[in-house]
Amino acid sequence: MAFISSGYNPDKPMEDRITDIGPRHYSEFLPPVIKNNKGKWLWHEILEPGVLMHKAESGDEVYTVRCGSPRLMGTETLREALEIADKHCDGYLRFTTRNNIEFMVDSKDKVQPLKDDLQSRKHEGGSYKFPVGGTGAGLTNIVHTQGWIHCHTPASDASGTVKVVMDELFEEFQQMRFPAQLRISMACCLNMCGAVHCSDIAILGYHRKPPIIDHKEVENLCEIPLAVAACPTAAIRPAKTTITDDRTGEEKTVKTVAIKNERCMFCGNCYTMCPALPLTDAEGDGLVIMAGGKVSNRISEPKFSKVVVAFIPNETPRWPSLAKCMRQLVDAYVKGAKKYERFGDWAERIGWERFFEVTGLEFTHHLIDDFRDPAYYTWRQTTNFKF
Amino acid sequence: MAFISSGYNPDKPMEDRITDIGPRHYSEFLPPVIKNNKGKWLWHEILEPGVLMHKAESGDEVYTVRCGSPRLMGTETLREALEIADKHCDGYLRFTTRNNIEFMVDSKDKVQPLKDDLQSRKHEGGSYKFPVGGTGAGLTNIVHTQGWIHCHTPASDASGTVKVVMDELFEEFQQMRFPAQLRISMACCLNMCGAVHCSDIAILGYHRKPPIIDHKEVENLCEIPLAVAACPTAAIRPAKTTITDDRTGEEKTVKTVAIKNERCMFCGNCYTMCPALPLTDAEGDGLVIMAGGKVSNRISEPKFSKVVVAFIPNETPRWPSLAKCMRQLVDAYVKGAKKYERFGDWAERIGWERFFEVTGLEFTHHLIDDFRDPAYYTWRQTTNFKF
Amino acid sequence: MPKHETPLLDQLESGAWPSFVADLKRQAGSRQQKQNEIEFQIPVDVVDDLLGLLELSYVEKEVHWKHGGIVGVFGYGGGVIGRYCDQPEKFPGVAHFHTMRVNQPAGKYYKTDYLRQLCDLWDFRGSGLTNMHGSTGDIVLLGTTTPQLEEIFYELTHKMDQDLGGSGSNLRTPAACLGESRCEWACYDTQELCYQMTMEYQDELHRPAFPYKFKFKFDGCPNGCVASIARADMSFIGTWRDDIRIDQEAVAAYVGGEIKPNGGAHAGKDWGPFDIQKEVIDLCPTKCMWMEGGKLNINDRECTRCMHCINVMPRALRIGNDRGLSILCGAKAPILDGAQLGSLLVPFMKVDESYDGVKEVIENIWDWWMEEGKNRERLGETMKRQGFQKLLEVTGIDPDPRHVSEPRHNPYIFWKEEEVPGGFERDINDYRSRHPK
Amino acid sequence: MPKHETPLLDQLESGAWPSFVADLKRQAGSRQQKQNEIEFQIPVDVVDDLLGLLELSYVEKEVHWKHGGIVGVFGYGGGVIGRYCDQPEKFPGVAHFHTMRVNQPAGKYYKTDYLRQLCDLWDFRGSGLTNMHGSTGDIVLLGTTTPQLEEIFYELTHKMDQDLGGSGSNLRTPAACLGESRCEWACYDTQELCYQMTMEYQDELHRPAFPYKFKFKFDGCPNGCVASIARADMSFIGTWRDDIRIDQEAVAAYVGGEIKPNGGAHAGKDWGPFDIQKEVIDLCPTKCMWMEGGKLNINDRECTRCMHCINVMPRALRIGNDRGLSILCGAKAPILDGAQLGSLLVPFMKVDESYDGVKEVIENIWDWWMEEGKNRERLGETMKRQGFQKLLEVTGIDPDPRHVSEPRHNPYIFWKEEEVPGGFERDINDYRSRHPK
Repeated sequence: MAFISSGYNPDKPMEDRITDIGPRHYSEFLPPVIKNNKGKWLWHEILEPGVLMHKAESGDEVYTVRCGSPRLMGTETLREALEIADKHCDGYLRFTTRNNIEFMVDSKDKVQPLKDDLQSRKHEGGSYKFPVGGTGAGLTNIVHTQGWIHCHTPASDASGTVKVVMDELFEEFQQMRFPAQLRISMACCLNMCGAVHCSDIAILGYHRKPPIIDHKEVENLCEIPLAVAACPTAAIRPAKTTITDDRTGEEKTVKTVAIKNERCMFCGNCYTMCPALPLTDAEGDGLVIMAGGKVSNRISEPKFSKVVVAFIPNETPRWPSLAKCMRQLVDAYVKGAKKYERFGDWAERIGWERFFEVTGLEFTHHLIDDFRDPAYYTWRQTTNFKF
Repeated sequence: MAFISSGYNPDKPMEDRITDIGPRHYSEFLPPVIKNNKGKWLWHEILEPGVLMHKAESGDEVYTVRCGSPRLMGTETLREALEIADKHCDGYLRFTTRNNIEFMVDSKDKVQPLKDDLQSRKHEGGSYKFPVGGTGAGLTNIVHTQGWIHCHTPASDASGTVKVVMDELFEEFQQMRFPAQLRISMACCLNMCGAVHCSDIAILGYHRKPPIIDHKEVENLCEIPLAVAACPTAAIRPAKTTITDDRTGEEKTVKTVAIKNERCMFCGNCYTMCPALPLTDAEGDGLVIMAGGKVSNRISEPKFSKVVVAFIPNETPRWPSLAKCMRQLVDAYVKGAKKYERFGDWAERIGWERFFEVTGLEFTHHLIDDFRDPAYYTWRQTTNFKF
Repeated sequence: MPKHETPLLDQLESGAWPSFVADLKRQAGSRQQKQNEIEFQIPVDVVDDLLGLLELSYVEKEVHWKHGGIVGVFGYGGGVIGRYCDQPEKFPGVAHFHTMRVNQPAGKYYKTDYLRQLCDLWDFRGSGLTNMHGSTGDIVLLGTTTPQLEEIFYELTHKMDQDLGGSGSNLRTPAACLGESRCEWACYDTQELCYQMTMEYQDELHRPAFPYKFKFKFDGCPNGCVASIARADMSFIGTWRDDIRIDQEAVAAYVGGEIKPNGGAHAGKDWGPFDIQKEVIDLCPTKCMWMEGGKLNINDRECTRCMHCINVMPRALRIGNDRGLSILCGAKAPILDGAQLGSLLVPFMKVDESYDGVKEVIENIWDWWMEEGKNRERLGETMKRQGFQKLLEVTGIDPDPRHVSEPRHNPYIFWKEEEVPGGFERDINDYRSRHPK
Repeated sequence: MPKHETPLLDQLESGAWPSFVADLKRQAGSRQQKQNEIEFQIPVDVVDDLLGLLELSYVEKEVHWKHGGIVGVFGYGGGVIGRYCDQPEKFPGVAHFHTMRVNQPAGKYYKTDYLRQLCDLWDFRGSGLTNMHGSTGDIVLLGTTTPQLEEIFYELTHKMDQDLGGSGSNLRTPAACLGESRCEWACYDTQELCYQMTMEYQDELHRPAFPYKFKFKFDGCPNGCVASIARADMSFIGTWRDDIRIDQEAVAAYVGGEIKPNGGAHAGKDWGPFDIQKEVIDLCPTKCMWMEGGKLNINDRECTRCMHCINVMPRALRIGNDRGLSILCGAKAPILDGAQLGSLLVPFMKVDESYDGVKEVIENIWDWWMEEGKNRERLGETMKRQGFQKLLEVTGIDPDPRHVSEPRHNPYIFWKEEEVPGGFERDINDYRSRHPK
């Protein structure tokens, strides 16, 4: 393949350079019915799973058909979505924060053909390309991170785990029979690019072994003081050790670090600062399940998800234990929660002792907080409990 | 005065020595009606303020008349109480955890004479000796510590502040017109012998100046490492300084400590370990008011009192600002709370923004938690607030 | 004629509440009066000087007591608090002013002859001033001199069959609510357990061997009248695990206004007619109650035994029959590391007469805390520093969701090497065989 | 015929949910197919090799990407994430596999011609793989080589009038909910404020000058659809301070069952007839609503605007007219010091077209954080370390009970010397004149 220049001249990088122009202004991309009624919407209704109608003061209506996407999408699939938008929506579409695609039309009669078109498109293996759903008191798309596809610190795959969970719960994406919306999120390590810590259910990639120290490389690849400072539990200290030089065979003393394994909680922050401290390990890595968080201020205040399963191994390719656990969580919630009750509000109402009973999950010592001073506030300081 | 021996022989301390015999067994002291019905009580009723009736399965009834005491009591007053017990109660009486005295009789007709007798007794200055009250949805006695009477670390007086507050609210001790019981407690320093941190209202003696370092004495009076270790904020470090010897006038270098004033939060723990670091100061010392705590598990869980007034000066002898503040707190509570609602439950229901409005107290930066990691959990992480 | 002018303190004689100043003056006067009758073993004017010293504090707004020196009785490390005045020349009567703690009988019931004997002893060998009682629970005898300490102890033990309480880094004098003696809600015999544990651990109470103070308190029910959950290193709080006993006739009587709610506690104000829905059912924290056909129903399985309904209708609702106690650990005041409420360790335990179950928990905790606790570290602080898991480990108690108000929200789990397949030791060359640099 | 066998990944092609494996294979096939049409500027088999590499991870259960080196476009310190495979011999197509972040338009609306242009560019100069969108909000272009970075940037800016987003210790690409464009609950124009702040702080977005990453997110109302309160260092959340507008006829229609509650969100299950008492009034967290004479009443003064009633009855209840926003600070994920939700700093602020009020708060916070923040310390951590008081001080905002969920329960107040009469310096000799040793 021959290099084809865009016009950029590497010898004169500043020539014609355009910088700091920011994004395109959103108003260029608003469908006319949206643009005309901006700030003048009266109310909305979900007509059926995946289909919303918004009513404007002007009397205008916009119908939105929402469908799922795997987030990781090639241009082929994206172009197919664009075709659909051209065919049905005058060339407009939008994406949601949770990686759904929304196709909007300005009259009701355009909804069914659009919906039929979307639902009809499938990959060869049988999966939908654009499943309609993700609205109301149901399951919407799982937000997630990169996982083994593109990240250097993941403890699990993101796309794979999400696919498995969405397959398991797929019906719920196209239904609205939950007590309230259920937001599942997946992050492939504690860095949580996806900030999953306030989700109804969070799936979190998670290491369980302290870093391997690549003594030969620490000095070359890392600033040792930064690696030491990176540890939130002060488990790392500077050290020296003797290694055998690969080429010469000679013994030499090198600067490196030492790690107190019993103080390590596997956050991987040292690895972020120092590539000579890899954590990944087939047996050590896996998933934590957290539950009961939310970001909305509705009825109760936003809250963090709590760790309810300390470890699920990376059972590639279809993570059956993960799928089973998600099913247990969702079934218990659907069975027990009241209308409008979010997952965490339900768990708190019935009490965590009841939560572990009805979900069938095991309560282990790992679930008791022991991280710093605030841990105390999660212990039970009352005699009020259920037998 | 001549020394009169008890029989103890200081030269032979082990001779006839009796140790580790513990307290007298409580059963020796139970009035017959109590002893006979122990573990067989059916129910109770407060007949009027200060008077309780307990009904036993046997049909027996015991009538209790409760009255206040200043806790600090001479044998003269105590003997007067014993006389009353002999006269009305067959020689039995008891004390409550909150320093009330309880006189019990076994039939209803004995109540009124007992009550009249108690109420009739006054000190020359006009104060009651045995005011009847302290029951039900009213104010009961204030538990407190020693203060200037007997403690070496107090930041205020206990007996005096309590007297002033009980005078201000005296009517409520003899009434039951509060939404729920109101437990006020007083501790004369942060050591809180009285553990006031879970009271409806807590009055807390409180220093505001770092210790004075008596360089001449540190080395003599203190183990410097213990003083250093005593500081919860690591504000103290070992140091050396030059002093002039009182007798010889010579300069000499002594071991002492240095204190980072900006890290000191005046807890006085160093003084407890090292008498050469006194904190007490007329302008610095005073009171903190905390509110909204409780120990009962009823309806809501036990909870800590919160700091609602950062400082009230030691206005001896009658602390008018303290009395005014207590009045504001109690009036707002009585006006706003629902039946059965404890002080803290009320404050939480209306919201702290409303609490400061209806009490007329000022919200200052001192009331925002900044002590260690858990402080974060007391900031407001929601958009749910009242204007 | 008082020895010292006390114009500030005098202002505390007025007002309705019992005046401690009036009390002190009465006591001072009585000592002056009786000085020819009684051969007082400490200065006659001890109380006068106390008033003078206190007046000085009211003027200067500063305390005038020095750090106590180490005083006590032979063989004991607790029970006496040394106290010295920093103005002994001006106030010689309180130059020494030590406190003695006398271990109160559980429930604080007394016969007058016992207390009169104590008064006689204390008038004779001390200031005559007392606290009935101190915060921890003891009878506090306030103010005597060093030479009197052994004498008082001798008389207490020989004549009154009565021991001192605890102070310092000891087990502190245990205290109990009045329990079964006069309360229908006591779920176990608090007085007896308090007495038994006090006797069992006399050595710990009198001879400091702990990192810091340690408190037991015994509450008969979750109302917590002795405040154990706020201030005891180990709180024993009564509870039950079967059903609340309902007397439907009495329920009807409450509903019909025949019985005053809450034992008459709200009688001083007109709160309107009793509304069982509003005042009981709607306030139930677990919403496990409802009325049906004029009858009150409780789903006891969902009840957390907060006591509200029972408190409101004591004649209709009674605690269950299968009773026992919960054990909570670690409560303490703010010094040093911040305040703690007790954390639930044992959700339920039956109390049998051997007390073996209770003692096992206590001793396992002590073994650990005495080994691991730092100087002046309360149990709660050791728990915070080493983690609740450690407390479970040393007591052999299985983790249970009842141990938490909520599971951890941070995923920072400290896995142990033996829990992770393959362990923690890995070979960098093996790793590099799959992941070249 | 695929380049690599992927038996494990193949198992992810079945199932109803859109298969990313199917998508990758489709993309791989398309590149093979079009290699004669398009002069791909990065390896044709980039996606094949990605599949092969991912299969290896599925077999070994370990990641095969190395730490990214520092790559980027001239003059920018963000927008590109370097990524290299640790098995470049086996999978040369992904030896380089850098990501580019393209700053999405606010609200994520698009015209197809724009996206098609982007597809063309990315097919030509990259892998053709995207995330629509990344977690922060950007369009993520996944996988290209170092030589292509400047070319892509040149084409983006010159042909598409489109800039890159942020990464590293920069302002990260701001994101907004769709706001007024299609939501009746937007209390301010989230898209416009997002755009304006993005433009105002282009320098901060592209040139790292911060201790660590910094995120703005703009939510139109307390429902928080863009989750700002959980993940933005500064969250701008719409609210109002006057009364909820009530249409009593519509209330009656809800009560009468003519309109489905909650916008029809619960239509998939029979929850029984709508009960306004149970579903709205009883669930109100402040209990400030009641029915009277068939009309719904709200004591708006006690309302905390949680949105529940409005969510349930969007045709009857509408947000107030006096609108603005709250600002919360410090939200972040667990790394490093534990997760935080945003803490309320500005309860209410009107949004005017100068945006001066918003900018003043932002810049005061940045000035402080850039001065005091440690390396890799998020704003929330600096707040925790220096205290909320410090945040008030640097922003000149008065303390307000709305800043706390509750006042401190520890009495450990750090008084400043200037707040205490007489200051901190005292003379020991003066002290000893009152308190002899």
